[in-house]
Amino acid sequence: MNAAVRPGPRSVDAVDLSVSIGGLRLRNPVMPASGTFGEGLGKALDFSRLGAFVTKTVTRELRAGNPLPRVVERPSSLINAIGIPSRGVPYFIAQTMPHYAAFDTPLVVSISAPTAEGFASLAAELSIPGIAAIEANISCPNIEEDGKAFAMRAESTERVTRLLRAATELPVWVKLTPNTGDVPEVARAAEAAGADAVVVANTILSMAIDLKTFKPCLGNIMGGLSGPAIKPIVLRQVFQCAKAVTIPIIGCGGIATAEDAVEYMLAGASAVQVGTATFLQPAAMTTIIDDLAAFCLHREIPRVTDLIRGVVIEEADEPDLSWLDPLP
Amino acid sequence: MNAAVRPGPRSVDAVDLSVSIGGLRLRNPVMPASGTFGEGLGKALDFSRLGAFVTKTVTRELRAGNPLPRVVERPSSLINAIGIPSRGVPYFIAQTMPHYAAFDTPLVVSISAPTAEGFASLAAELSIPGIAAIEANISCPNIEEDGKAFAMRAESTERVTRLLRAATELPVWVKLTPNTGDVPEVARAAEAAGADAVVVANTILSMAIDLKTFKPCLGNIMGGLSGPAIKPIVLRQVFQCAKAVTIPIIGCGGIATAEDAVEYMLAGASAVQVGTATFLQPAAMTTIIDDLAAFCLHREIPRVTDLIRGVVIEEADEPDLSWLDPLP
Amino acid sequence: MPIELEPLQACPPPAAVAGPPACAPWKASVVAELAEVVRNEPVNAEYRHLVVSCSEAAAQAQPGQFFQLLCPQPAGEQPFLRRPMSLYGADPAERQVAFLYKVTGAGTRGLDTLRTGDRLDIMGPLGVGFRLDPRWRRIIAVGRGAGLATLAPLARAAKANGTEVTAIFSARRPELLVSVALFERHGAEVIAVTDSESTSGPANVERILRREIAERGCDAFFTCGSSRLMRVQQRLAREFGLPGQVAMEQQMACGIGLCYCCVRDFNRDGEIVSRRVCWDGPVFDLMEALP
Amino acid sequence: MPIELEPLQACPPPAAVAGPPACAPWKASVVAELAEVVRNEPVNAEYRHLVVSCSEAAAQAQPGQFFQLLCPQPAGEQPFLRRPMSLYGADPAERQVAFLYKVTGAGTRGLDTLRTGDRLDIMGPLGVGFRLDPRWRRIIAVGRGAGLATLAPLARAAKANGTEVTAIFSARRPELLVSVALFERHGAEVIAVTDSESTSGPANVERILRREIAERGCDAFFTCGSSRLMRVQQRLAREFGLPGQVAMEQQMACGIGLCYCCVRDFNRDGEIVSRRVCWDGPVFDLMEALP
Ligand SMILES: Cc1cc2nc3c(=O)[nH]c(=O)nc-3n(C[C@H](O)[C@H](O)[C@H](O)COP(=O)(O)OP(=O)(O)OC[C@H]3O[C@@H](n4cnc5c(N)ncnc54)[C@H](O)[C@@H]3O)c2cc1C
Ligand SMILES: Cc1cc2nc3c(=O)[nH]c(=O)nc-3n(C[C@H](O)[C@H](O)[C@H](O)COP(=O)(O)OP(=O)(O)OC[C@H]3O[C@@H](n4cnc5c(N)ncnc54)[C@H](O)[C@@H]3O)c2cc1C
Ligand SMILES: Cc1cc2nc3c(=O)[nH]c(=O)nc-3n(C[C@H](O)[C@H](O)[C@H](O)COP(=O)(O)O)c2cc1C
Ligand SMILES: Cc1cc2nc3c(=O)[nH]c(=O)nc-3n(C[C@H](O)[C@H](O)[C@H](O)COP(=O)(O)O)c2cc1C
Ligand code: FES
Ligand code: FES
Repeated sequence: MNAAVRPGPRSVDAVDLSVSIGGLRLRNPVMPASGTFGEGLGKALDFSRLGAFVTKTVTRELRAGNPLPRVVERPSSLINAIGIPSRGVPYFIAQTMPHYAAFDTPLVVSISAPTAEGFASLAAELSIPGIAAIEANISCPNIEEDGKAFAMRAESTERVTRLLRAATELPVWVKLTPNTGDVPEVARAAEAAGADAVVVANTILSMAIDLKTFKPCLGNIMGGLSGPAIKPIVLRQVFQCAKAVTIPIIGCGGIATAEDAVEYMLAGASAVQVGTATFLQPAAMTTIIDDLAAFCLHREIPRVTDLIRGVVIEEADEPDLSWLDPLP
Repeated sequence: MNAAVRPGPRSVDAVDLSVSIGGLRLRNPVMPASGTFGEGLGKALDFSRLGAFVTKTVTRELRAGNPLPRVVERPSSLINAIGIPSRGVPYFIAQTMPHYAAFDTPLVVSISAPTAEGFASLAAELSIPGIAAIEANISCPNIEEDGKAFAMRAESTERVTRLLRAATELPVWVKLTPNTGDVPEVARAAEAAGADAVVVANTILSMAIDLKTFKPCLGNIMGGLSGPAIKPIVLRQVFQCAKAVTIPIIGCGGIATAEDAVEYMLAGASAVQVGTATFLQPAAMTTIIDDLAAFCLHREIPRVTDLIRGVVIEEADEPDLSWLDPLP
Repeated sequence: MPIELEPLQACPPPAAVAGPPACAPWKASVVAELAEVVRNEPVNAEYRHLVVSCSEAAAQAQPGQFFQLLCPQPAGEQPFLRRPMSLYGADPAERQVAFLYKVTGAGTRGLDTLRTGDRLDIMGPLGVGFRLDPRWRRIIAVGRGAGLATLAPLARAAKANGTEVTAIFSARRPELLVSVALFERHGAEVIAVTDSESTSGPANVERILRREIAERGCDAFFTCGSSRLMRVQQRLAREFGLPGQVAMEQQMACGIGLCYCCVRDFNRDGEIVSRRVCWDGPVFDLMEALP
Repeated sequence: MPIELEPLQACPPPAAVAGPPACAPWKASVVAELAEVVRNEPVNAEYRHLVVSCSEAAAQAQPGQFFQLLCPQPAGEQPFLRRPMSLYGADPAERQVAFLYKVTGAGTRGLDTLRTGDRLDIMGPLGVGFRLDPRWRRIIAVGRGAGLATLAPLARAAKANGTEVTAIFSARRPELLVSVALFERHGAEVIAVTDSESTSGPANVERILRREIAERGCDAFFTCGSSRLMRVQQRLAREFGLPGQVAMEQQMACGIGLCYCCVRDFNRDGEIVSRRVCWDGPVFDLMEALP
C-alpha cells in the first residue's frame, strides 16, 4: 500500500473495523460461533464490544442433547458431540433473549429443524423485534444419521434456503458444513436461493476411540472437530467459496488470534466467528478485535474491509527465496 | 478378553503381528505412506522390519513437481504441495527399485496418471518381478485443478479401479481422498470394481496465507494437510468405510504412535501407513511396531488382527461416570 | 430414558450477568491471567500442592469455587483444554490462591512440571461455591480423593462463622490422606477412614455419621469425591431432615456455562433435570444430586 | 520455465544406503536422540551458542553437515517441523556438538528457552559436508549471517590438513560478526566487512578476493549465507579456474531426502536440474549453484 497515495490510519481508533453482512452493519467483524457463546461470557468480556451475538442453535421442540461424554480433546483440537440441547422457542424468547436486550449489538439466532419446512416456520416464529438475523444451522453433523445434513448437498441447501427466504424479512445466514466434497457448489446454491451470507463452516465429522475401554470417546460415537487443527481446511473452503459466490462469507474454524482472522478475511471472509478459542481464552474475541485494529494500523490499512479477498495470487514465477539471502 | 479361555501371549515375540492385505501377507501392519519414504530412511531404521515398502507416487511422464515453497507447518500438522516430481518409469525401475531388492519386504509401488487408461497401462508396465502390489493414488489433491481427483466420485473410482483390475495380476490397493463428502460410497465403488484394499486416506486439501506478503504460503496456493491434526477426521472415515466394505482398509492419517495405530485398527483398519510422523521421528515406524507388540502383550491380545474392527459400540445407556468416583 | 430439561416455570428470571453498556463501565469478573508460581511441591505420593500469586479478583475466590488451569505441555503430550481445579485455599491479603492436585493425566502431568517463578494461566474464580449459614453450629464434611481438596477451604470459612466442623476423610491408605492438618489447624475434628484399615466402607461411615449426629448434633452435611458416601449422607439427611451440599465433578471445556459438555442429571422435586456443573454448580443441593 | 529434472544418464548407480538383512546386523547411521544441553547462551544481540552432549555417532559430524533439531515449544507457539542447523563445532572425544543460531521465528525462539541440563531431540548428522583436498595450500571462505556458523568448522578441519584459510566475513554491523575468534584461534586470517562501514558490497568483496588471489594465491572457494557474494565468487572462480563449494539453505521437512520440499535448481553442464538440499547437499559445487 502506498502511504503517499492513501495515508494509513494514525491510531487504532482511526481504523474502521465496521463491516456489512448482507445489509446488517456490524461494528467489527468478530462474533461468537454458535454453541460456544452464552450469557456467562459476559463475566469475561464486554458484550458491547462484539460485532454480533450468535446464539446456541435453537430448535422448536425440547431436546436433551447427546449422551455423555460430550467432548474429547485431541492435538490442537476438540471433538464435541453436545448435540443440540434446546429448551424450545418460548424459553428462548423469555429467558435467553433478555440477556442481550440491553446491548446495541445485533442478536443473531441460530436455528435448526429436522425438515426444510420446519426451518422456515421456526424462522418466521423468531422474526421478532430484538433479533437481527437468522443463522440457519443446516450443517450440524450430529443431528442426522451418520453426519448427513442439508448442507451436504446443493439441492437440499437450495430448498431449505428458498423456504427460509420466503419465511422471513430478516437477513438469512446459511451455515455450511465442511464435510461435503464441494462446499463452493453448496454455497452457490445458498446464494441462488437468496441467502444473505454463508457461514463457512461448522465442525468436521470426527471420531476418537478410548484405548482403555475400546469404546468411542464420545457418547454419540462421532462428533465435530473444531479448533486450530481445522483452520487450514476451512480456510481453503472459504477461499474456494469466495470464487463461487458474491454474498458475504463469514469464516469460522480454528480462529484464535487476530492473525487467524486476517488470514480468513484475505481468503475471502467478510467477518469471522470464534468458537473453541473462547474455551481456552474467554476474552479471545475482544483480544482479537484489539489486535485486528493494531494490525491494520501497523500495516497502514484504513478499513478492515480492505482485507476482504485480499490474498495476492501471482502467476507462478520464480519462487521467492529472498529470505535465504540476508543481504540488503 | 477372558485369559482363562484364551491365554494372552507371554512375550512380545509371541505376539503375532502379521496381517494379510488382499492376499499379500505382511510381517506386521506398519508401512510408510507414499511420498514420505525413500532410500534415505534406511539410515535411520531397519528396512527389514517394515511391513511393506510404499514408494513415492510414480508417473509415466517426467514431472517437475510444484513451485516452492512446498510445505508450511500449522498446529500439529503440515501442509504440503510437493506435487509429484517423478523421473518416470525407466528411472524408477533402474534406480529406485534396486534400493529395496535386497529385502524380503514387499514393495508396493504407488502410481498416478491423468486418465483411467493411463493408470491401467502404468499398472501393467509395473507388474514386474520385485513389485508386490500396486497402490493407485487416485486422490492426490494437488494434481487436478482445485483439488479434484478420481477419488472424489464413486463413478470415476469405479472406472479406474475396473481398468486397473483388468490390467494387472498384482493386488490393487486404491488410495482414497478424504476430501469427498461420501468416502464410504467411494470405497464401496472401489470394492465393487475389484480393489483388493483401500487406503484411507490421502491428505486434506488446505491453505495457508502469509501475513507478511498476503500471498499463499505454498507455491501451489493449496496443499494437503497431514499429521496428528487430521487423525480424528480420517479415523472417522475408516470407521465409516468399515461399515461399507469387507475388503481390508489401510488406515493413513496422523499416525505417530502405536496407540494411534491401535485406534485405527479398532476403527476398522487392517494395516496402517505412517507419513508425516517419520519427518519428526525417523524411526517412528519401528518404534510403532515395537510398541504395538508391547500393547498386545500388555492387553493379552495374541494376534494383532484381533484388534481389527474391535471398537466396542454399545447401546446408548447410562453414561459411564465411574471415573468420577474413586471408590472401589 | 430421555433426559428431561429444567422445566420453564422452574427457572428464575434471568439475572443480568453483565451490565448494559449504559450503566457503569464494564469490568470483568472472570479473568484469565498469568499467575506466578510461588510453590509447587509434593504433599504425598499422589498429590501436589500448588500456590500461585494472582490478581485481587482471583484471590477473592470462595470455598467450593474452582479455576480452569491452562496446563503447560509435558514432554510429548498436548493437553488442549483447560483443567478444572477446586480452590484449595485463598489469601486475599497476599493475593495468592492454592490448589491441591493429583497427577492423573496429561494436564496434571503438565502442572507437575511447574517450577517456582514459572507462569501459569489461571481462569476464575468460577462456579457457585458452598453456602454457609452463620446460624449453623456444627457441620459434617465427608470427602474422599480429590474431594478433600474441594472441601478444604470450608474449615477456615466455617471457623470464621463460628461453626464447628467434623470431617470424615476417606482414602486408600492413611499416608494418602491430605488436608488433615489444615482442618485441624482451624479447630476441626478429623476422622480418617481408609481402605487399608477397612474403615472406609459405607456402612462404617454411616455408623460414624449416626454417632456424630447423636452425640454432638449436626446442622448440615457437605460432601465431595465419592458418590457412595454421598448416598449415605443423602439417606441420613432425609432421615434427620438436614440440609446438605455436594460439590460435583464433571469433564469441562469452557468452565463458564457456554458449551453444555459438563451437564449432570439432578432430581428437582421428582423431575430429572440436566444442569451444568460449571455454571449451576459445582456445589449443588445434596438432595437433588444423582450419583 | 519448467524445472527440468536430473537426466537419467547423469545419475550414478544407486549406492546401497542400508545393507541387506543378510549382511551384518543393521545399525542406524542417522539417529534422533535426546541430547543434554551443556550450554545455551547469547554470543551477541542476535546469535546464541548451543552446546549439547550427544552420542558418539552424532559427535562424528563433519563440517558442512547439519542436524535437525526438534525445538521446544516457546509460550503460545507450536513449531511442528524440526529445524535444520549446521554443525558449528564437534568434539568427538567429549561427545559434544555445538550450534550457532539466530533467533528468528517460533523454532529458534523455542531453542532460546533451553537451559543447561534440559534435553533436546537432535537428529543427525545429515547431508553431504564440505570436501577438503589435503593438497590445497590455501582456501578462501566467504560468509554472511548464519552462513558463518556453517563455515565455522572449516577452520579447524583445514588446519588439520595443513591448509591455510582466509575468511571474509560479512555482517550488518561489526558487533554482529560471529566466529571470528574461532577462525583466528585456528590460525585463519579474518577480513571483516560490514554494511555499517559500507565495506560489505559485492564490489568491495570482489576487490578483496582479487587482492587475496593475486597476493597469496587460492586453491578453492567456500561460501555460505549470501547469494550476492556467491555470485561474485562464481565469477572469479570461472575467471581463475578455481574449484568451489557452497553450502545452501532451504526450508526442510524430513531432512533425509524423503519429501522433496527442499529442492533447489542447479546448473549441471548447462542443464537445469532439481536437487534436494538435505540429501544431495547442503554443500554443492559452487559452479552448479543458482542463486
Ligand atoms: C469443579 C472441579 C474441581 C476439581 N478439583 C480438583 C482438585 O481440587 N484436585 C484434583 O486433583 N482434581 C480436581 N478435579 C479433577 C481434575 O479436574 C482432573 O483430575 C483433571 O482434569 C485431570 O486432568 P488430566 O489431564 O490430568 O487427566 P486426563 O484423564 O488425561 O484428562 C482427560 C480429560 O478428562 C477430564 N477429566 C479427567 N478426570 C476428571 C475429573 N475427575 N473431573 C473432571 N474432569 C476430569 C480432563 O479435564 C480432561 O478434559 C476437579 C474437577 C472438577 C470438575
Ligand atoms: C542446512 C541448513 C543449515 C542451517 N544452519 C543454520 C545455522 O547454523 N544457524 C542459523 O542460525 N540458522 C541456520 N539455518 C537456518 C535455520 O534453519 C532457520 O533460521 C530456522 O529454521 C528458522 O526457524 P524459525 O522457526 O526460528 O523461523 P520461522 O521463520 O518461523 O520458520 C518457519 C519455517 O521456515 C523455515 N526456515 C526459516 N528460515 C529458514 C532458513 N534460513 N533456512 C531454511 N529454512 C528456514 C523453518 O525451518 C520453518 O520450517 C540453516 C538452514 C539450513 C537449511
Ligand atoms: C461445544 C460446541 C458446540 C457447538 N454447537 C453448535 C451449535 O449449536 N450450532 C452450530 O451451528 N454450531 C455449533 N458448533 C460449531 C461452532 O459454531 C463452529 O462452527 C465450530 O466450532 C468451528 O469453529 P471453531 O474452530 O472456532 O470452534 C459448536 C461447536 C462446539 C465446539
Ligand atoms: C510431503 C508429502 C508428500 C506426499 N506425497 C504423496 C504421494 O506422492 N502420493 C500419495 O499417494 N500420497 C502422498 N502423500 C500423502 C501421504 O501418503 C499420506 O496419505 C498423508 O500424508 C497422511 O498421512 P500422515 O498424516 O501420516 O502424513 C504425501 C504426504 C506428504 C506429507
Ligand atoms: S464446561 Fe462448558 S458449560 Fe460447563
Ligand atoms: S527436507 Fe525432505 S527431501 Fe529434503
